[in-house]
Amino acid sequence: MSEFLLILLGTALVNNVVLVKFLGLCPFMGVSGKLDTALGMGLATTFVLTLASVLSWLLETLVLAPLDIQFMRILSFILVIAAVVQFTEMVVRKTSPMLYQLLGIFLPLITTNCAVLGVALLNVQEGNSFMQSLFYGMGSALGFTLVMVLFAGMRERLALNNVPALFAGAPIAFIAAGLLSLAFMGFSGLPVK
Amino acid sequence: MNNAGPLASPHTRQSSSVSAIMLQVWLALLPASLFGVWLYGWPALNLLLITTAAALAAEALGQRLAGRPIMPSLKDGSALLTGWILAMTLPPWAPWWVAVIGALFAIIIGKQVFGGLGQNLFNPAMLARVALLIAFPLELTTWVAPQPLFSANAPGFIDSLHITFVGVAPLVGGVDAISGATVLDGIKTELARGAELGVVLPDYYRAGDAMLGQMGGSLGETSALLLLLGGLYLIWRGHITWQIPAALLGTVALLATGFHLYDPLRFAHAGVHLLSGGLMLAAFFIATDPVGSPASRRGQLIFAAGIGALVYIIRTWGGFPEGVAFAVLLMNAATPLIDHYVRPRVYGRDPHGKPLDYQRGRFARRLKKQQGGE
Amino acid sequence: MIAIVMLALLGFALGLALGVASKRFKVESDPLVEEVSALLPGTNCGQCGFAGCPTAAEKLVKGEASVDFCPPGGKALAEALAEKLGVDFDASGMADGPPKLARINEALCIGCVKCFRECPTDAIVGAPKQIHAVMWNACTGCGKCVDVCPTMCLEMFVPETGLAQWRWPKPVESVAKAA
Amino acid sequence: MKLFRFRGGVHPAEQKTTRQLPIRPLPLPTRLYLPLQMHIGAPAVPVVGVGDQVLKGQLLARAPSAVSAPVHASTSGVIEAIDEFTAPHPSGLPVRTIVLRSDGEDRWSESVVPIDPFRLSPTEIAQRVGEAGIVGMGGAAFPAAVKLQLGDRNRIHTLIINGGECEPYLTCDDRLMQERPEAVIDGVRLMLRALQCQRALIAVEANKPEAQQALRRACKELSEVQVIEVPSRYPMGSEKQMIQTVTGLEVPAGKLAAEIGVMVHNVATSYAVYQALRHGRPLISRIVTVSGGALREPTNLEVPLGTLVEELIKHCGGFKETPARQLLGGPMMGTALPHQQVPIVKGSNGVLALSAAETGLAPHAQPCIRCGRCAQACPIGLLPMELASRARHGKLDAALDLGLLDCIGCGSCSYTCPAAIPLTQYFNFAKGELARQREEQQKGERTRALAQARQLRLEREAEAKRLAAAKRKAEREAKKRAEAAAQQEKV
Repeated sequence: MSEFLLILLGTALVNNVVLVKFLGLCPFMGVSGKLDTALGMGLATTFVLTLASVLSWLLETLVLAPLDIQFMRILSFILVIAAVVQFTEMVVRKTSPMLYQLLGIFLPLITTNCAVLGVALLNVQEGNSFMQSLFYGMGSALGFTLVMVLFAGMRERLALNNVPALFAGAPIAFIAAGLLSLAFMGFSGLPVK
Repeated sequence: MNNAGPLASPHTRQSSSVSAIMLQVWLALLPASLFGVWLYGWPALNLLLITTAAALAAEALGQRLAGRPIMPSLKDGSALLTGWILAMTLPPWAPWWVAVIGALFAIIIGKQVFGGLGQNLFNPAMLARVALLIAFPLELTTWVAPQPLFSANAPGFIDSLHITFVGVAPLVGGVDAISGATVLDGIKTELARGAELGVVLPDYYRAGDAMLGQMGGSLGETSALLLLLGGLYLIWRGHITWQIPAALLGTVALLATGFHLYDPLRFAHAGVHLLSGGLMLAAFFIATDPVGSPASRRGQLIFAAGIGALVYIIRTWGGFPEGVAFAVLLMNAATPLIDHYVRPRVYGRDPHGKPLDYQRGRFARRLKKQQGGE
Repeated sequence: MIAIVMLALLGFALGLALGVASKRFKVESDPLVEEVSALLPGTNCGQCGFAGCPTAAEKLVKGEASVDFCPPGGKALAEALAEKLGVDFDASGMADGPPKLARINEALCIGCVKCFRECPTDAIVGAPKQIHAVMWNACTGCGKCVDVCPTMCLEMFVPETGLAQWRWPKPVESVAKAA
Repeated sequence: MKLFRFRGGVHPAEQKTTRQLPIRPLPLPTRLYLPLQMHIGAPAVPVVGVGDQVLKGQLLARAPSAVSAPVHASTSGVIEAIDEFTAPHPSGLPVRTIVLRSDGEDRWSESVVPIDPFRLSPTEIAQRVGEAGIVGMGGAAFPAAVKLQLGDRNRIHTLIINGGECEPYLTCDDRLMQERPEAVIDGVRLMLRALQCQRALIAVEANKPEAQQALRRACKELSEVQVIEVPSRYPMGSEKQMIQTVTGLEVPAGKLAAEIGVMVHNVATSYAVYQALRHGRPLISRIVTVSGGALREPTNLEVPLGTLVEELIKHCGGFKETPARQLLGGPMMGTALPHQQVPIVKGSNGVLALSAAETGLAPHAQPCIRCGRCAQACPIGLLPMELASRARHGKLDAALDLGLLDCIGCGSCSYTCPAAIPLTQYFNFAKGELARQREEQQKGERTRALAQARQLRLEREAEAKRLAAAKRKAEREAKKRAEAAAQQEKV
């Protein structure tokens, strides 16, 4: 059990997908303007990421490896991810039209969120077991959500600032993200996977 | 009376100003910093002055580039305080360029680009501290053993200029003679070597010295006692709230005691954690910086407890011997969230913001009592 | 060969799953259109160039119209729409002129009833060959009547601020000038 | 009696230098300016014309609706004009005002005084209070009769008489309690009768021991009236904070105090009720504290309503120095006056001329450092700095979410702000902006309804036209058919 907890903590904090691995920056910058939206995006991505890492693990171990067609990995993983995203989109659209509208183009773009594919591939690379993959995916996704929400809070505060014209908008957001990444370096060296 | 528009009430004001508050904080810091200067000699004074001057220069530059007035922002004392606190967290014999780069980073990146005073998300001094630690790990971890001013081994004033502007190495006696490790450094190294804590701890930690600050460490971080006094003064004058220091120190003490009881050989006791490193300075002077901390008292408790927990985690399991700066930055980042979710209860509303319901709860009981006419 | 078959099978399976899901999570109509059209003035005045407010609402939701499309709604509506649709919109550029009302110069009015027919809110009262009058509490200041009046007796004016309409101004941002 | 504490609050310097000075009458001025709106609600409607001779206490303007108050002549004389005149309002905008030229005789009109007002029914008492034009005299100026009638719908268990007077400088209520305690207590008993309430608590701040003593002496025979001492802390005199202090109850957001069985009236209101019911005298004068460091001889004056501020200041020896601010009301919530040609109205409890040193106002605001003093001072539990930053950026929804409408505008936050940020004005601005938006929204809804009505009308007309056309066509065809049939027959 503590192994899974460590995986969860490690992927969420120490090897945070966004701030340490620099994956999934597109939604990180794109939908972090508002807290509610960021939370919605985080949860949607959590769902996709967890499901996709499990499904891709199954695909890898049950299909690709036995048939010895691992060269098809990226292609088939993307197929799986795209399907999961489509599914998520339907669910979100049905359950929360407002969130659907707010997430806009970024919802289908989860497909191309490199964090999703990245985590699925890392799972294979590190030879994770089924449960490890599950927690690896979930931890990464939770880390993504955590950072999204933190950053959205920061940006809501930034929106009330008198940032110099030169830095207003995206530049200050990038600076803030960089500084947040600096802060996350404090977690480095924690003995987790 | 410069605006011609209608004048809103109130038409009177308590006499206080931002600069007065900054001055008070600076005064409270003074004993600990003077002690640091005495303990580590002239190079420490150089460092303090250079950092502060660089911070003021950076502030002026930033204000000018942003097209904002320069003098008022220099006078408010915030840049001075940022520079001062940064210097207090640096190794006392750090070279001049470390001080200057740190001050520039703190003021320009940490504060000015966010819009100046009150607008920064992160504590500027801690940002600079972390940035320096990552960029110049060697300079930032070269500690000196205490050599009080006018004592036998202490460098003279001229030597101090050499130390600050050229470097330590060519001095008589060499590096070894002056190097000293901080308590936390020592413990981390020894534990990594597989030593037992109970055996090695007395080599690094003596409670009395730690209390007074007679040990290696950052310029102004060592004297827990003087920092505590300064902090209590600020609480007494109402410039900081008791919630942040209490929750911060309390969390660290609680975690340290708990783990120490669990395994005394691997985990240092609470005294070590409280009296060493930058914890005292952070608890009273850095985490209490109002700009990066939550507005509500309950929020402040959460914020400070978060810092405490992170400090303990990073110190105990992390890659760095000291985690105060990281912990403060991480909780700075969480502050907008805390402010969003933790707010004081509004008059006439329940904690969720709904109008009070007099059907149940303590208000219903009070109403019944009043209706009874007491 | 195996690869192609596998990919085809995978695609088929996922497609099947999505097909089932799309049946399961079917969304009938876009509720957003209704919400947006509730925000619009509903006068169908046509100043935006669309055929009435409901059409405009649809175009807005599809992103074919900008949130500042509605002249009578002004800045307030643009901001409300931007909020509802979650688009970034800087309304500071929009002139937020004071609301205007129509006024009839009684000396010039010939009682032609043209304005009367045009008014989207029936704010102008009168009968043929009689001087018309504008009921200000119903006038939206759309200015359509001004365009049709043959004698140019209609004009738009800004009503005076009384004590009841007075509002506190935003404090002057009097940051000290360089001392 | 157990008291409760309200959160926050501030302790501004009391400056109550006039608390030992007896109330003196102000000599009758030659002209009185009586605005038709000295109260919250609809403006009064004049019942006299220009040139009319009126007697003191005569009705000049009646209340057109329930939430309104009539205006009476403060002295005898001639109506000189009914015109626009500067209102006692921060905007300095004019308002319809009756100008009364005094004839110097100060002759009362006849009035019917009940032999024993306690024989009157509660409704009759409330009605007479309304007819006397009495409004809340603590500054809010809400018609008192409206509140007294709430006793019908809600069971009021406690009537709190507000003798807090927490604003610095002001001592008019203090002097009233010291000099006329019997009249105040009598007014309280009448209000109890009107509300059918069994208990009245007169809450007086701890800094007015003489007033407490005087009131205690006056009510020691009465079991239903009790004088209690409350701590001196601003804003103790605010209705919500007073209720919280005395009963421990909080008025639920968006509700009236009466809904939790509490009602608060000011001591001066109580005195006015006494005057109206015992002597048949409408509200035509009030006690005003004239004070401030820039003033030569601060004092308490009993002033006929409609007197210009100028007269009061002249009577007090004019200025020692140029005042930094001239105010109507206290320094915390009072109204800054554009000039002295502004009349004293029913809610004016003070005229202050503050020196620059007293205001302590900084010329410029500094940036907010989020020090949290405002949040600490807020008696409501809001976060003023967060509210203000949202108001400044026009994020009204966010401000609303932070409790903008719960703000009572007491000014404690601005008072404590070390950066001298005009927080209260930001809230005033945001509240006004919100009101404007609401009005616009209402207008939009009205417009939509009108547009729909028009659409229906057009459809109806089109339908009618179509029917008429169809009918005509049918008739024509019938006629044709008939003709054709006739022709066929002919053939």
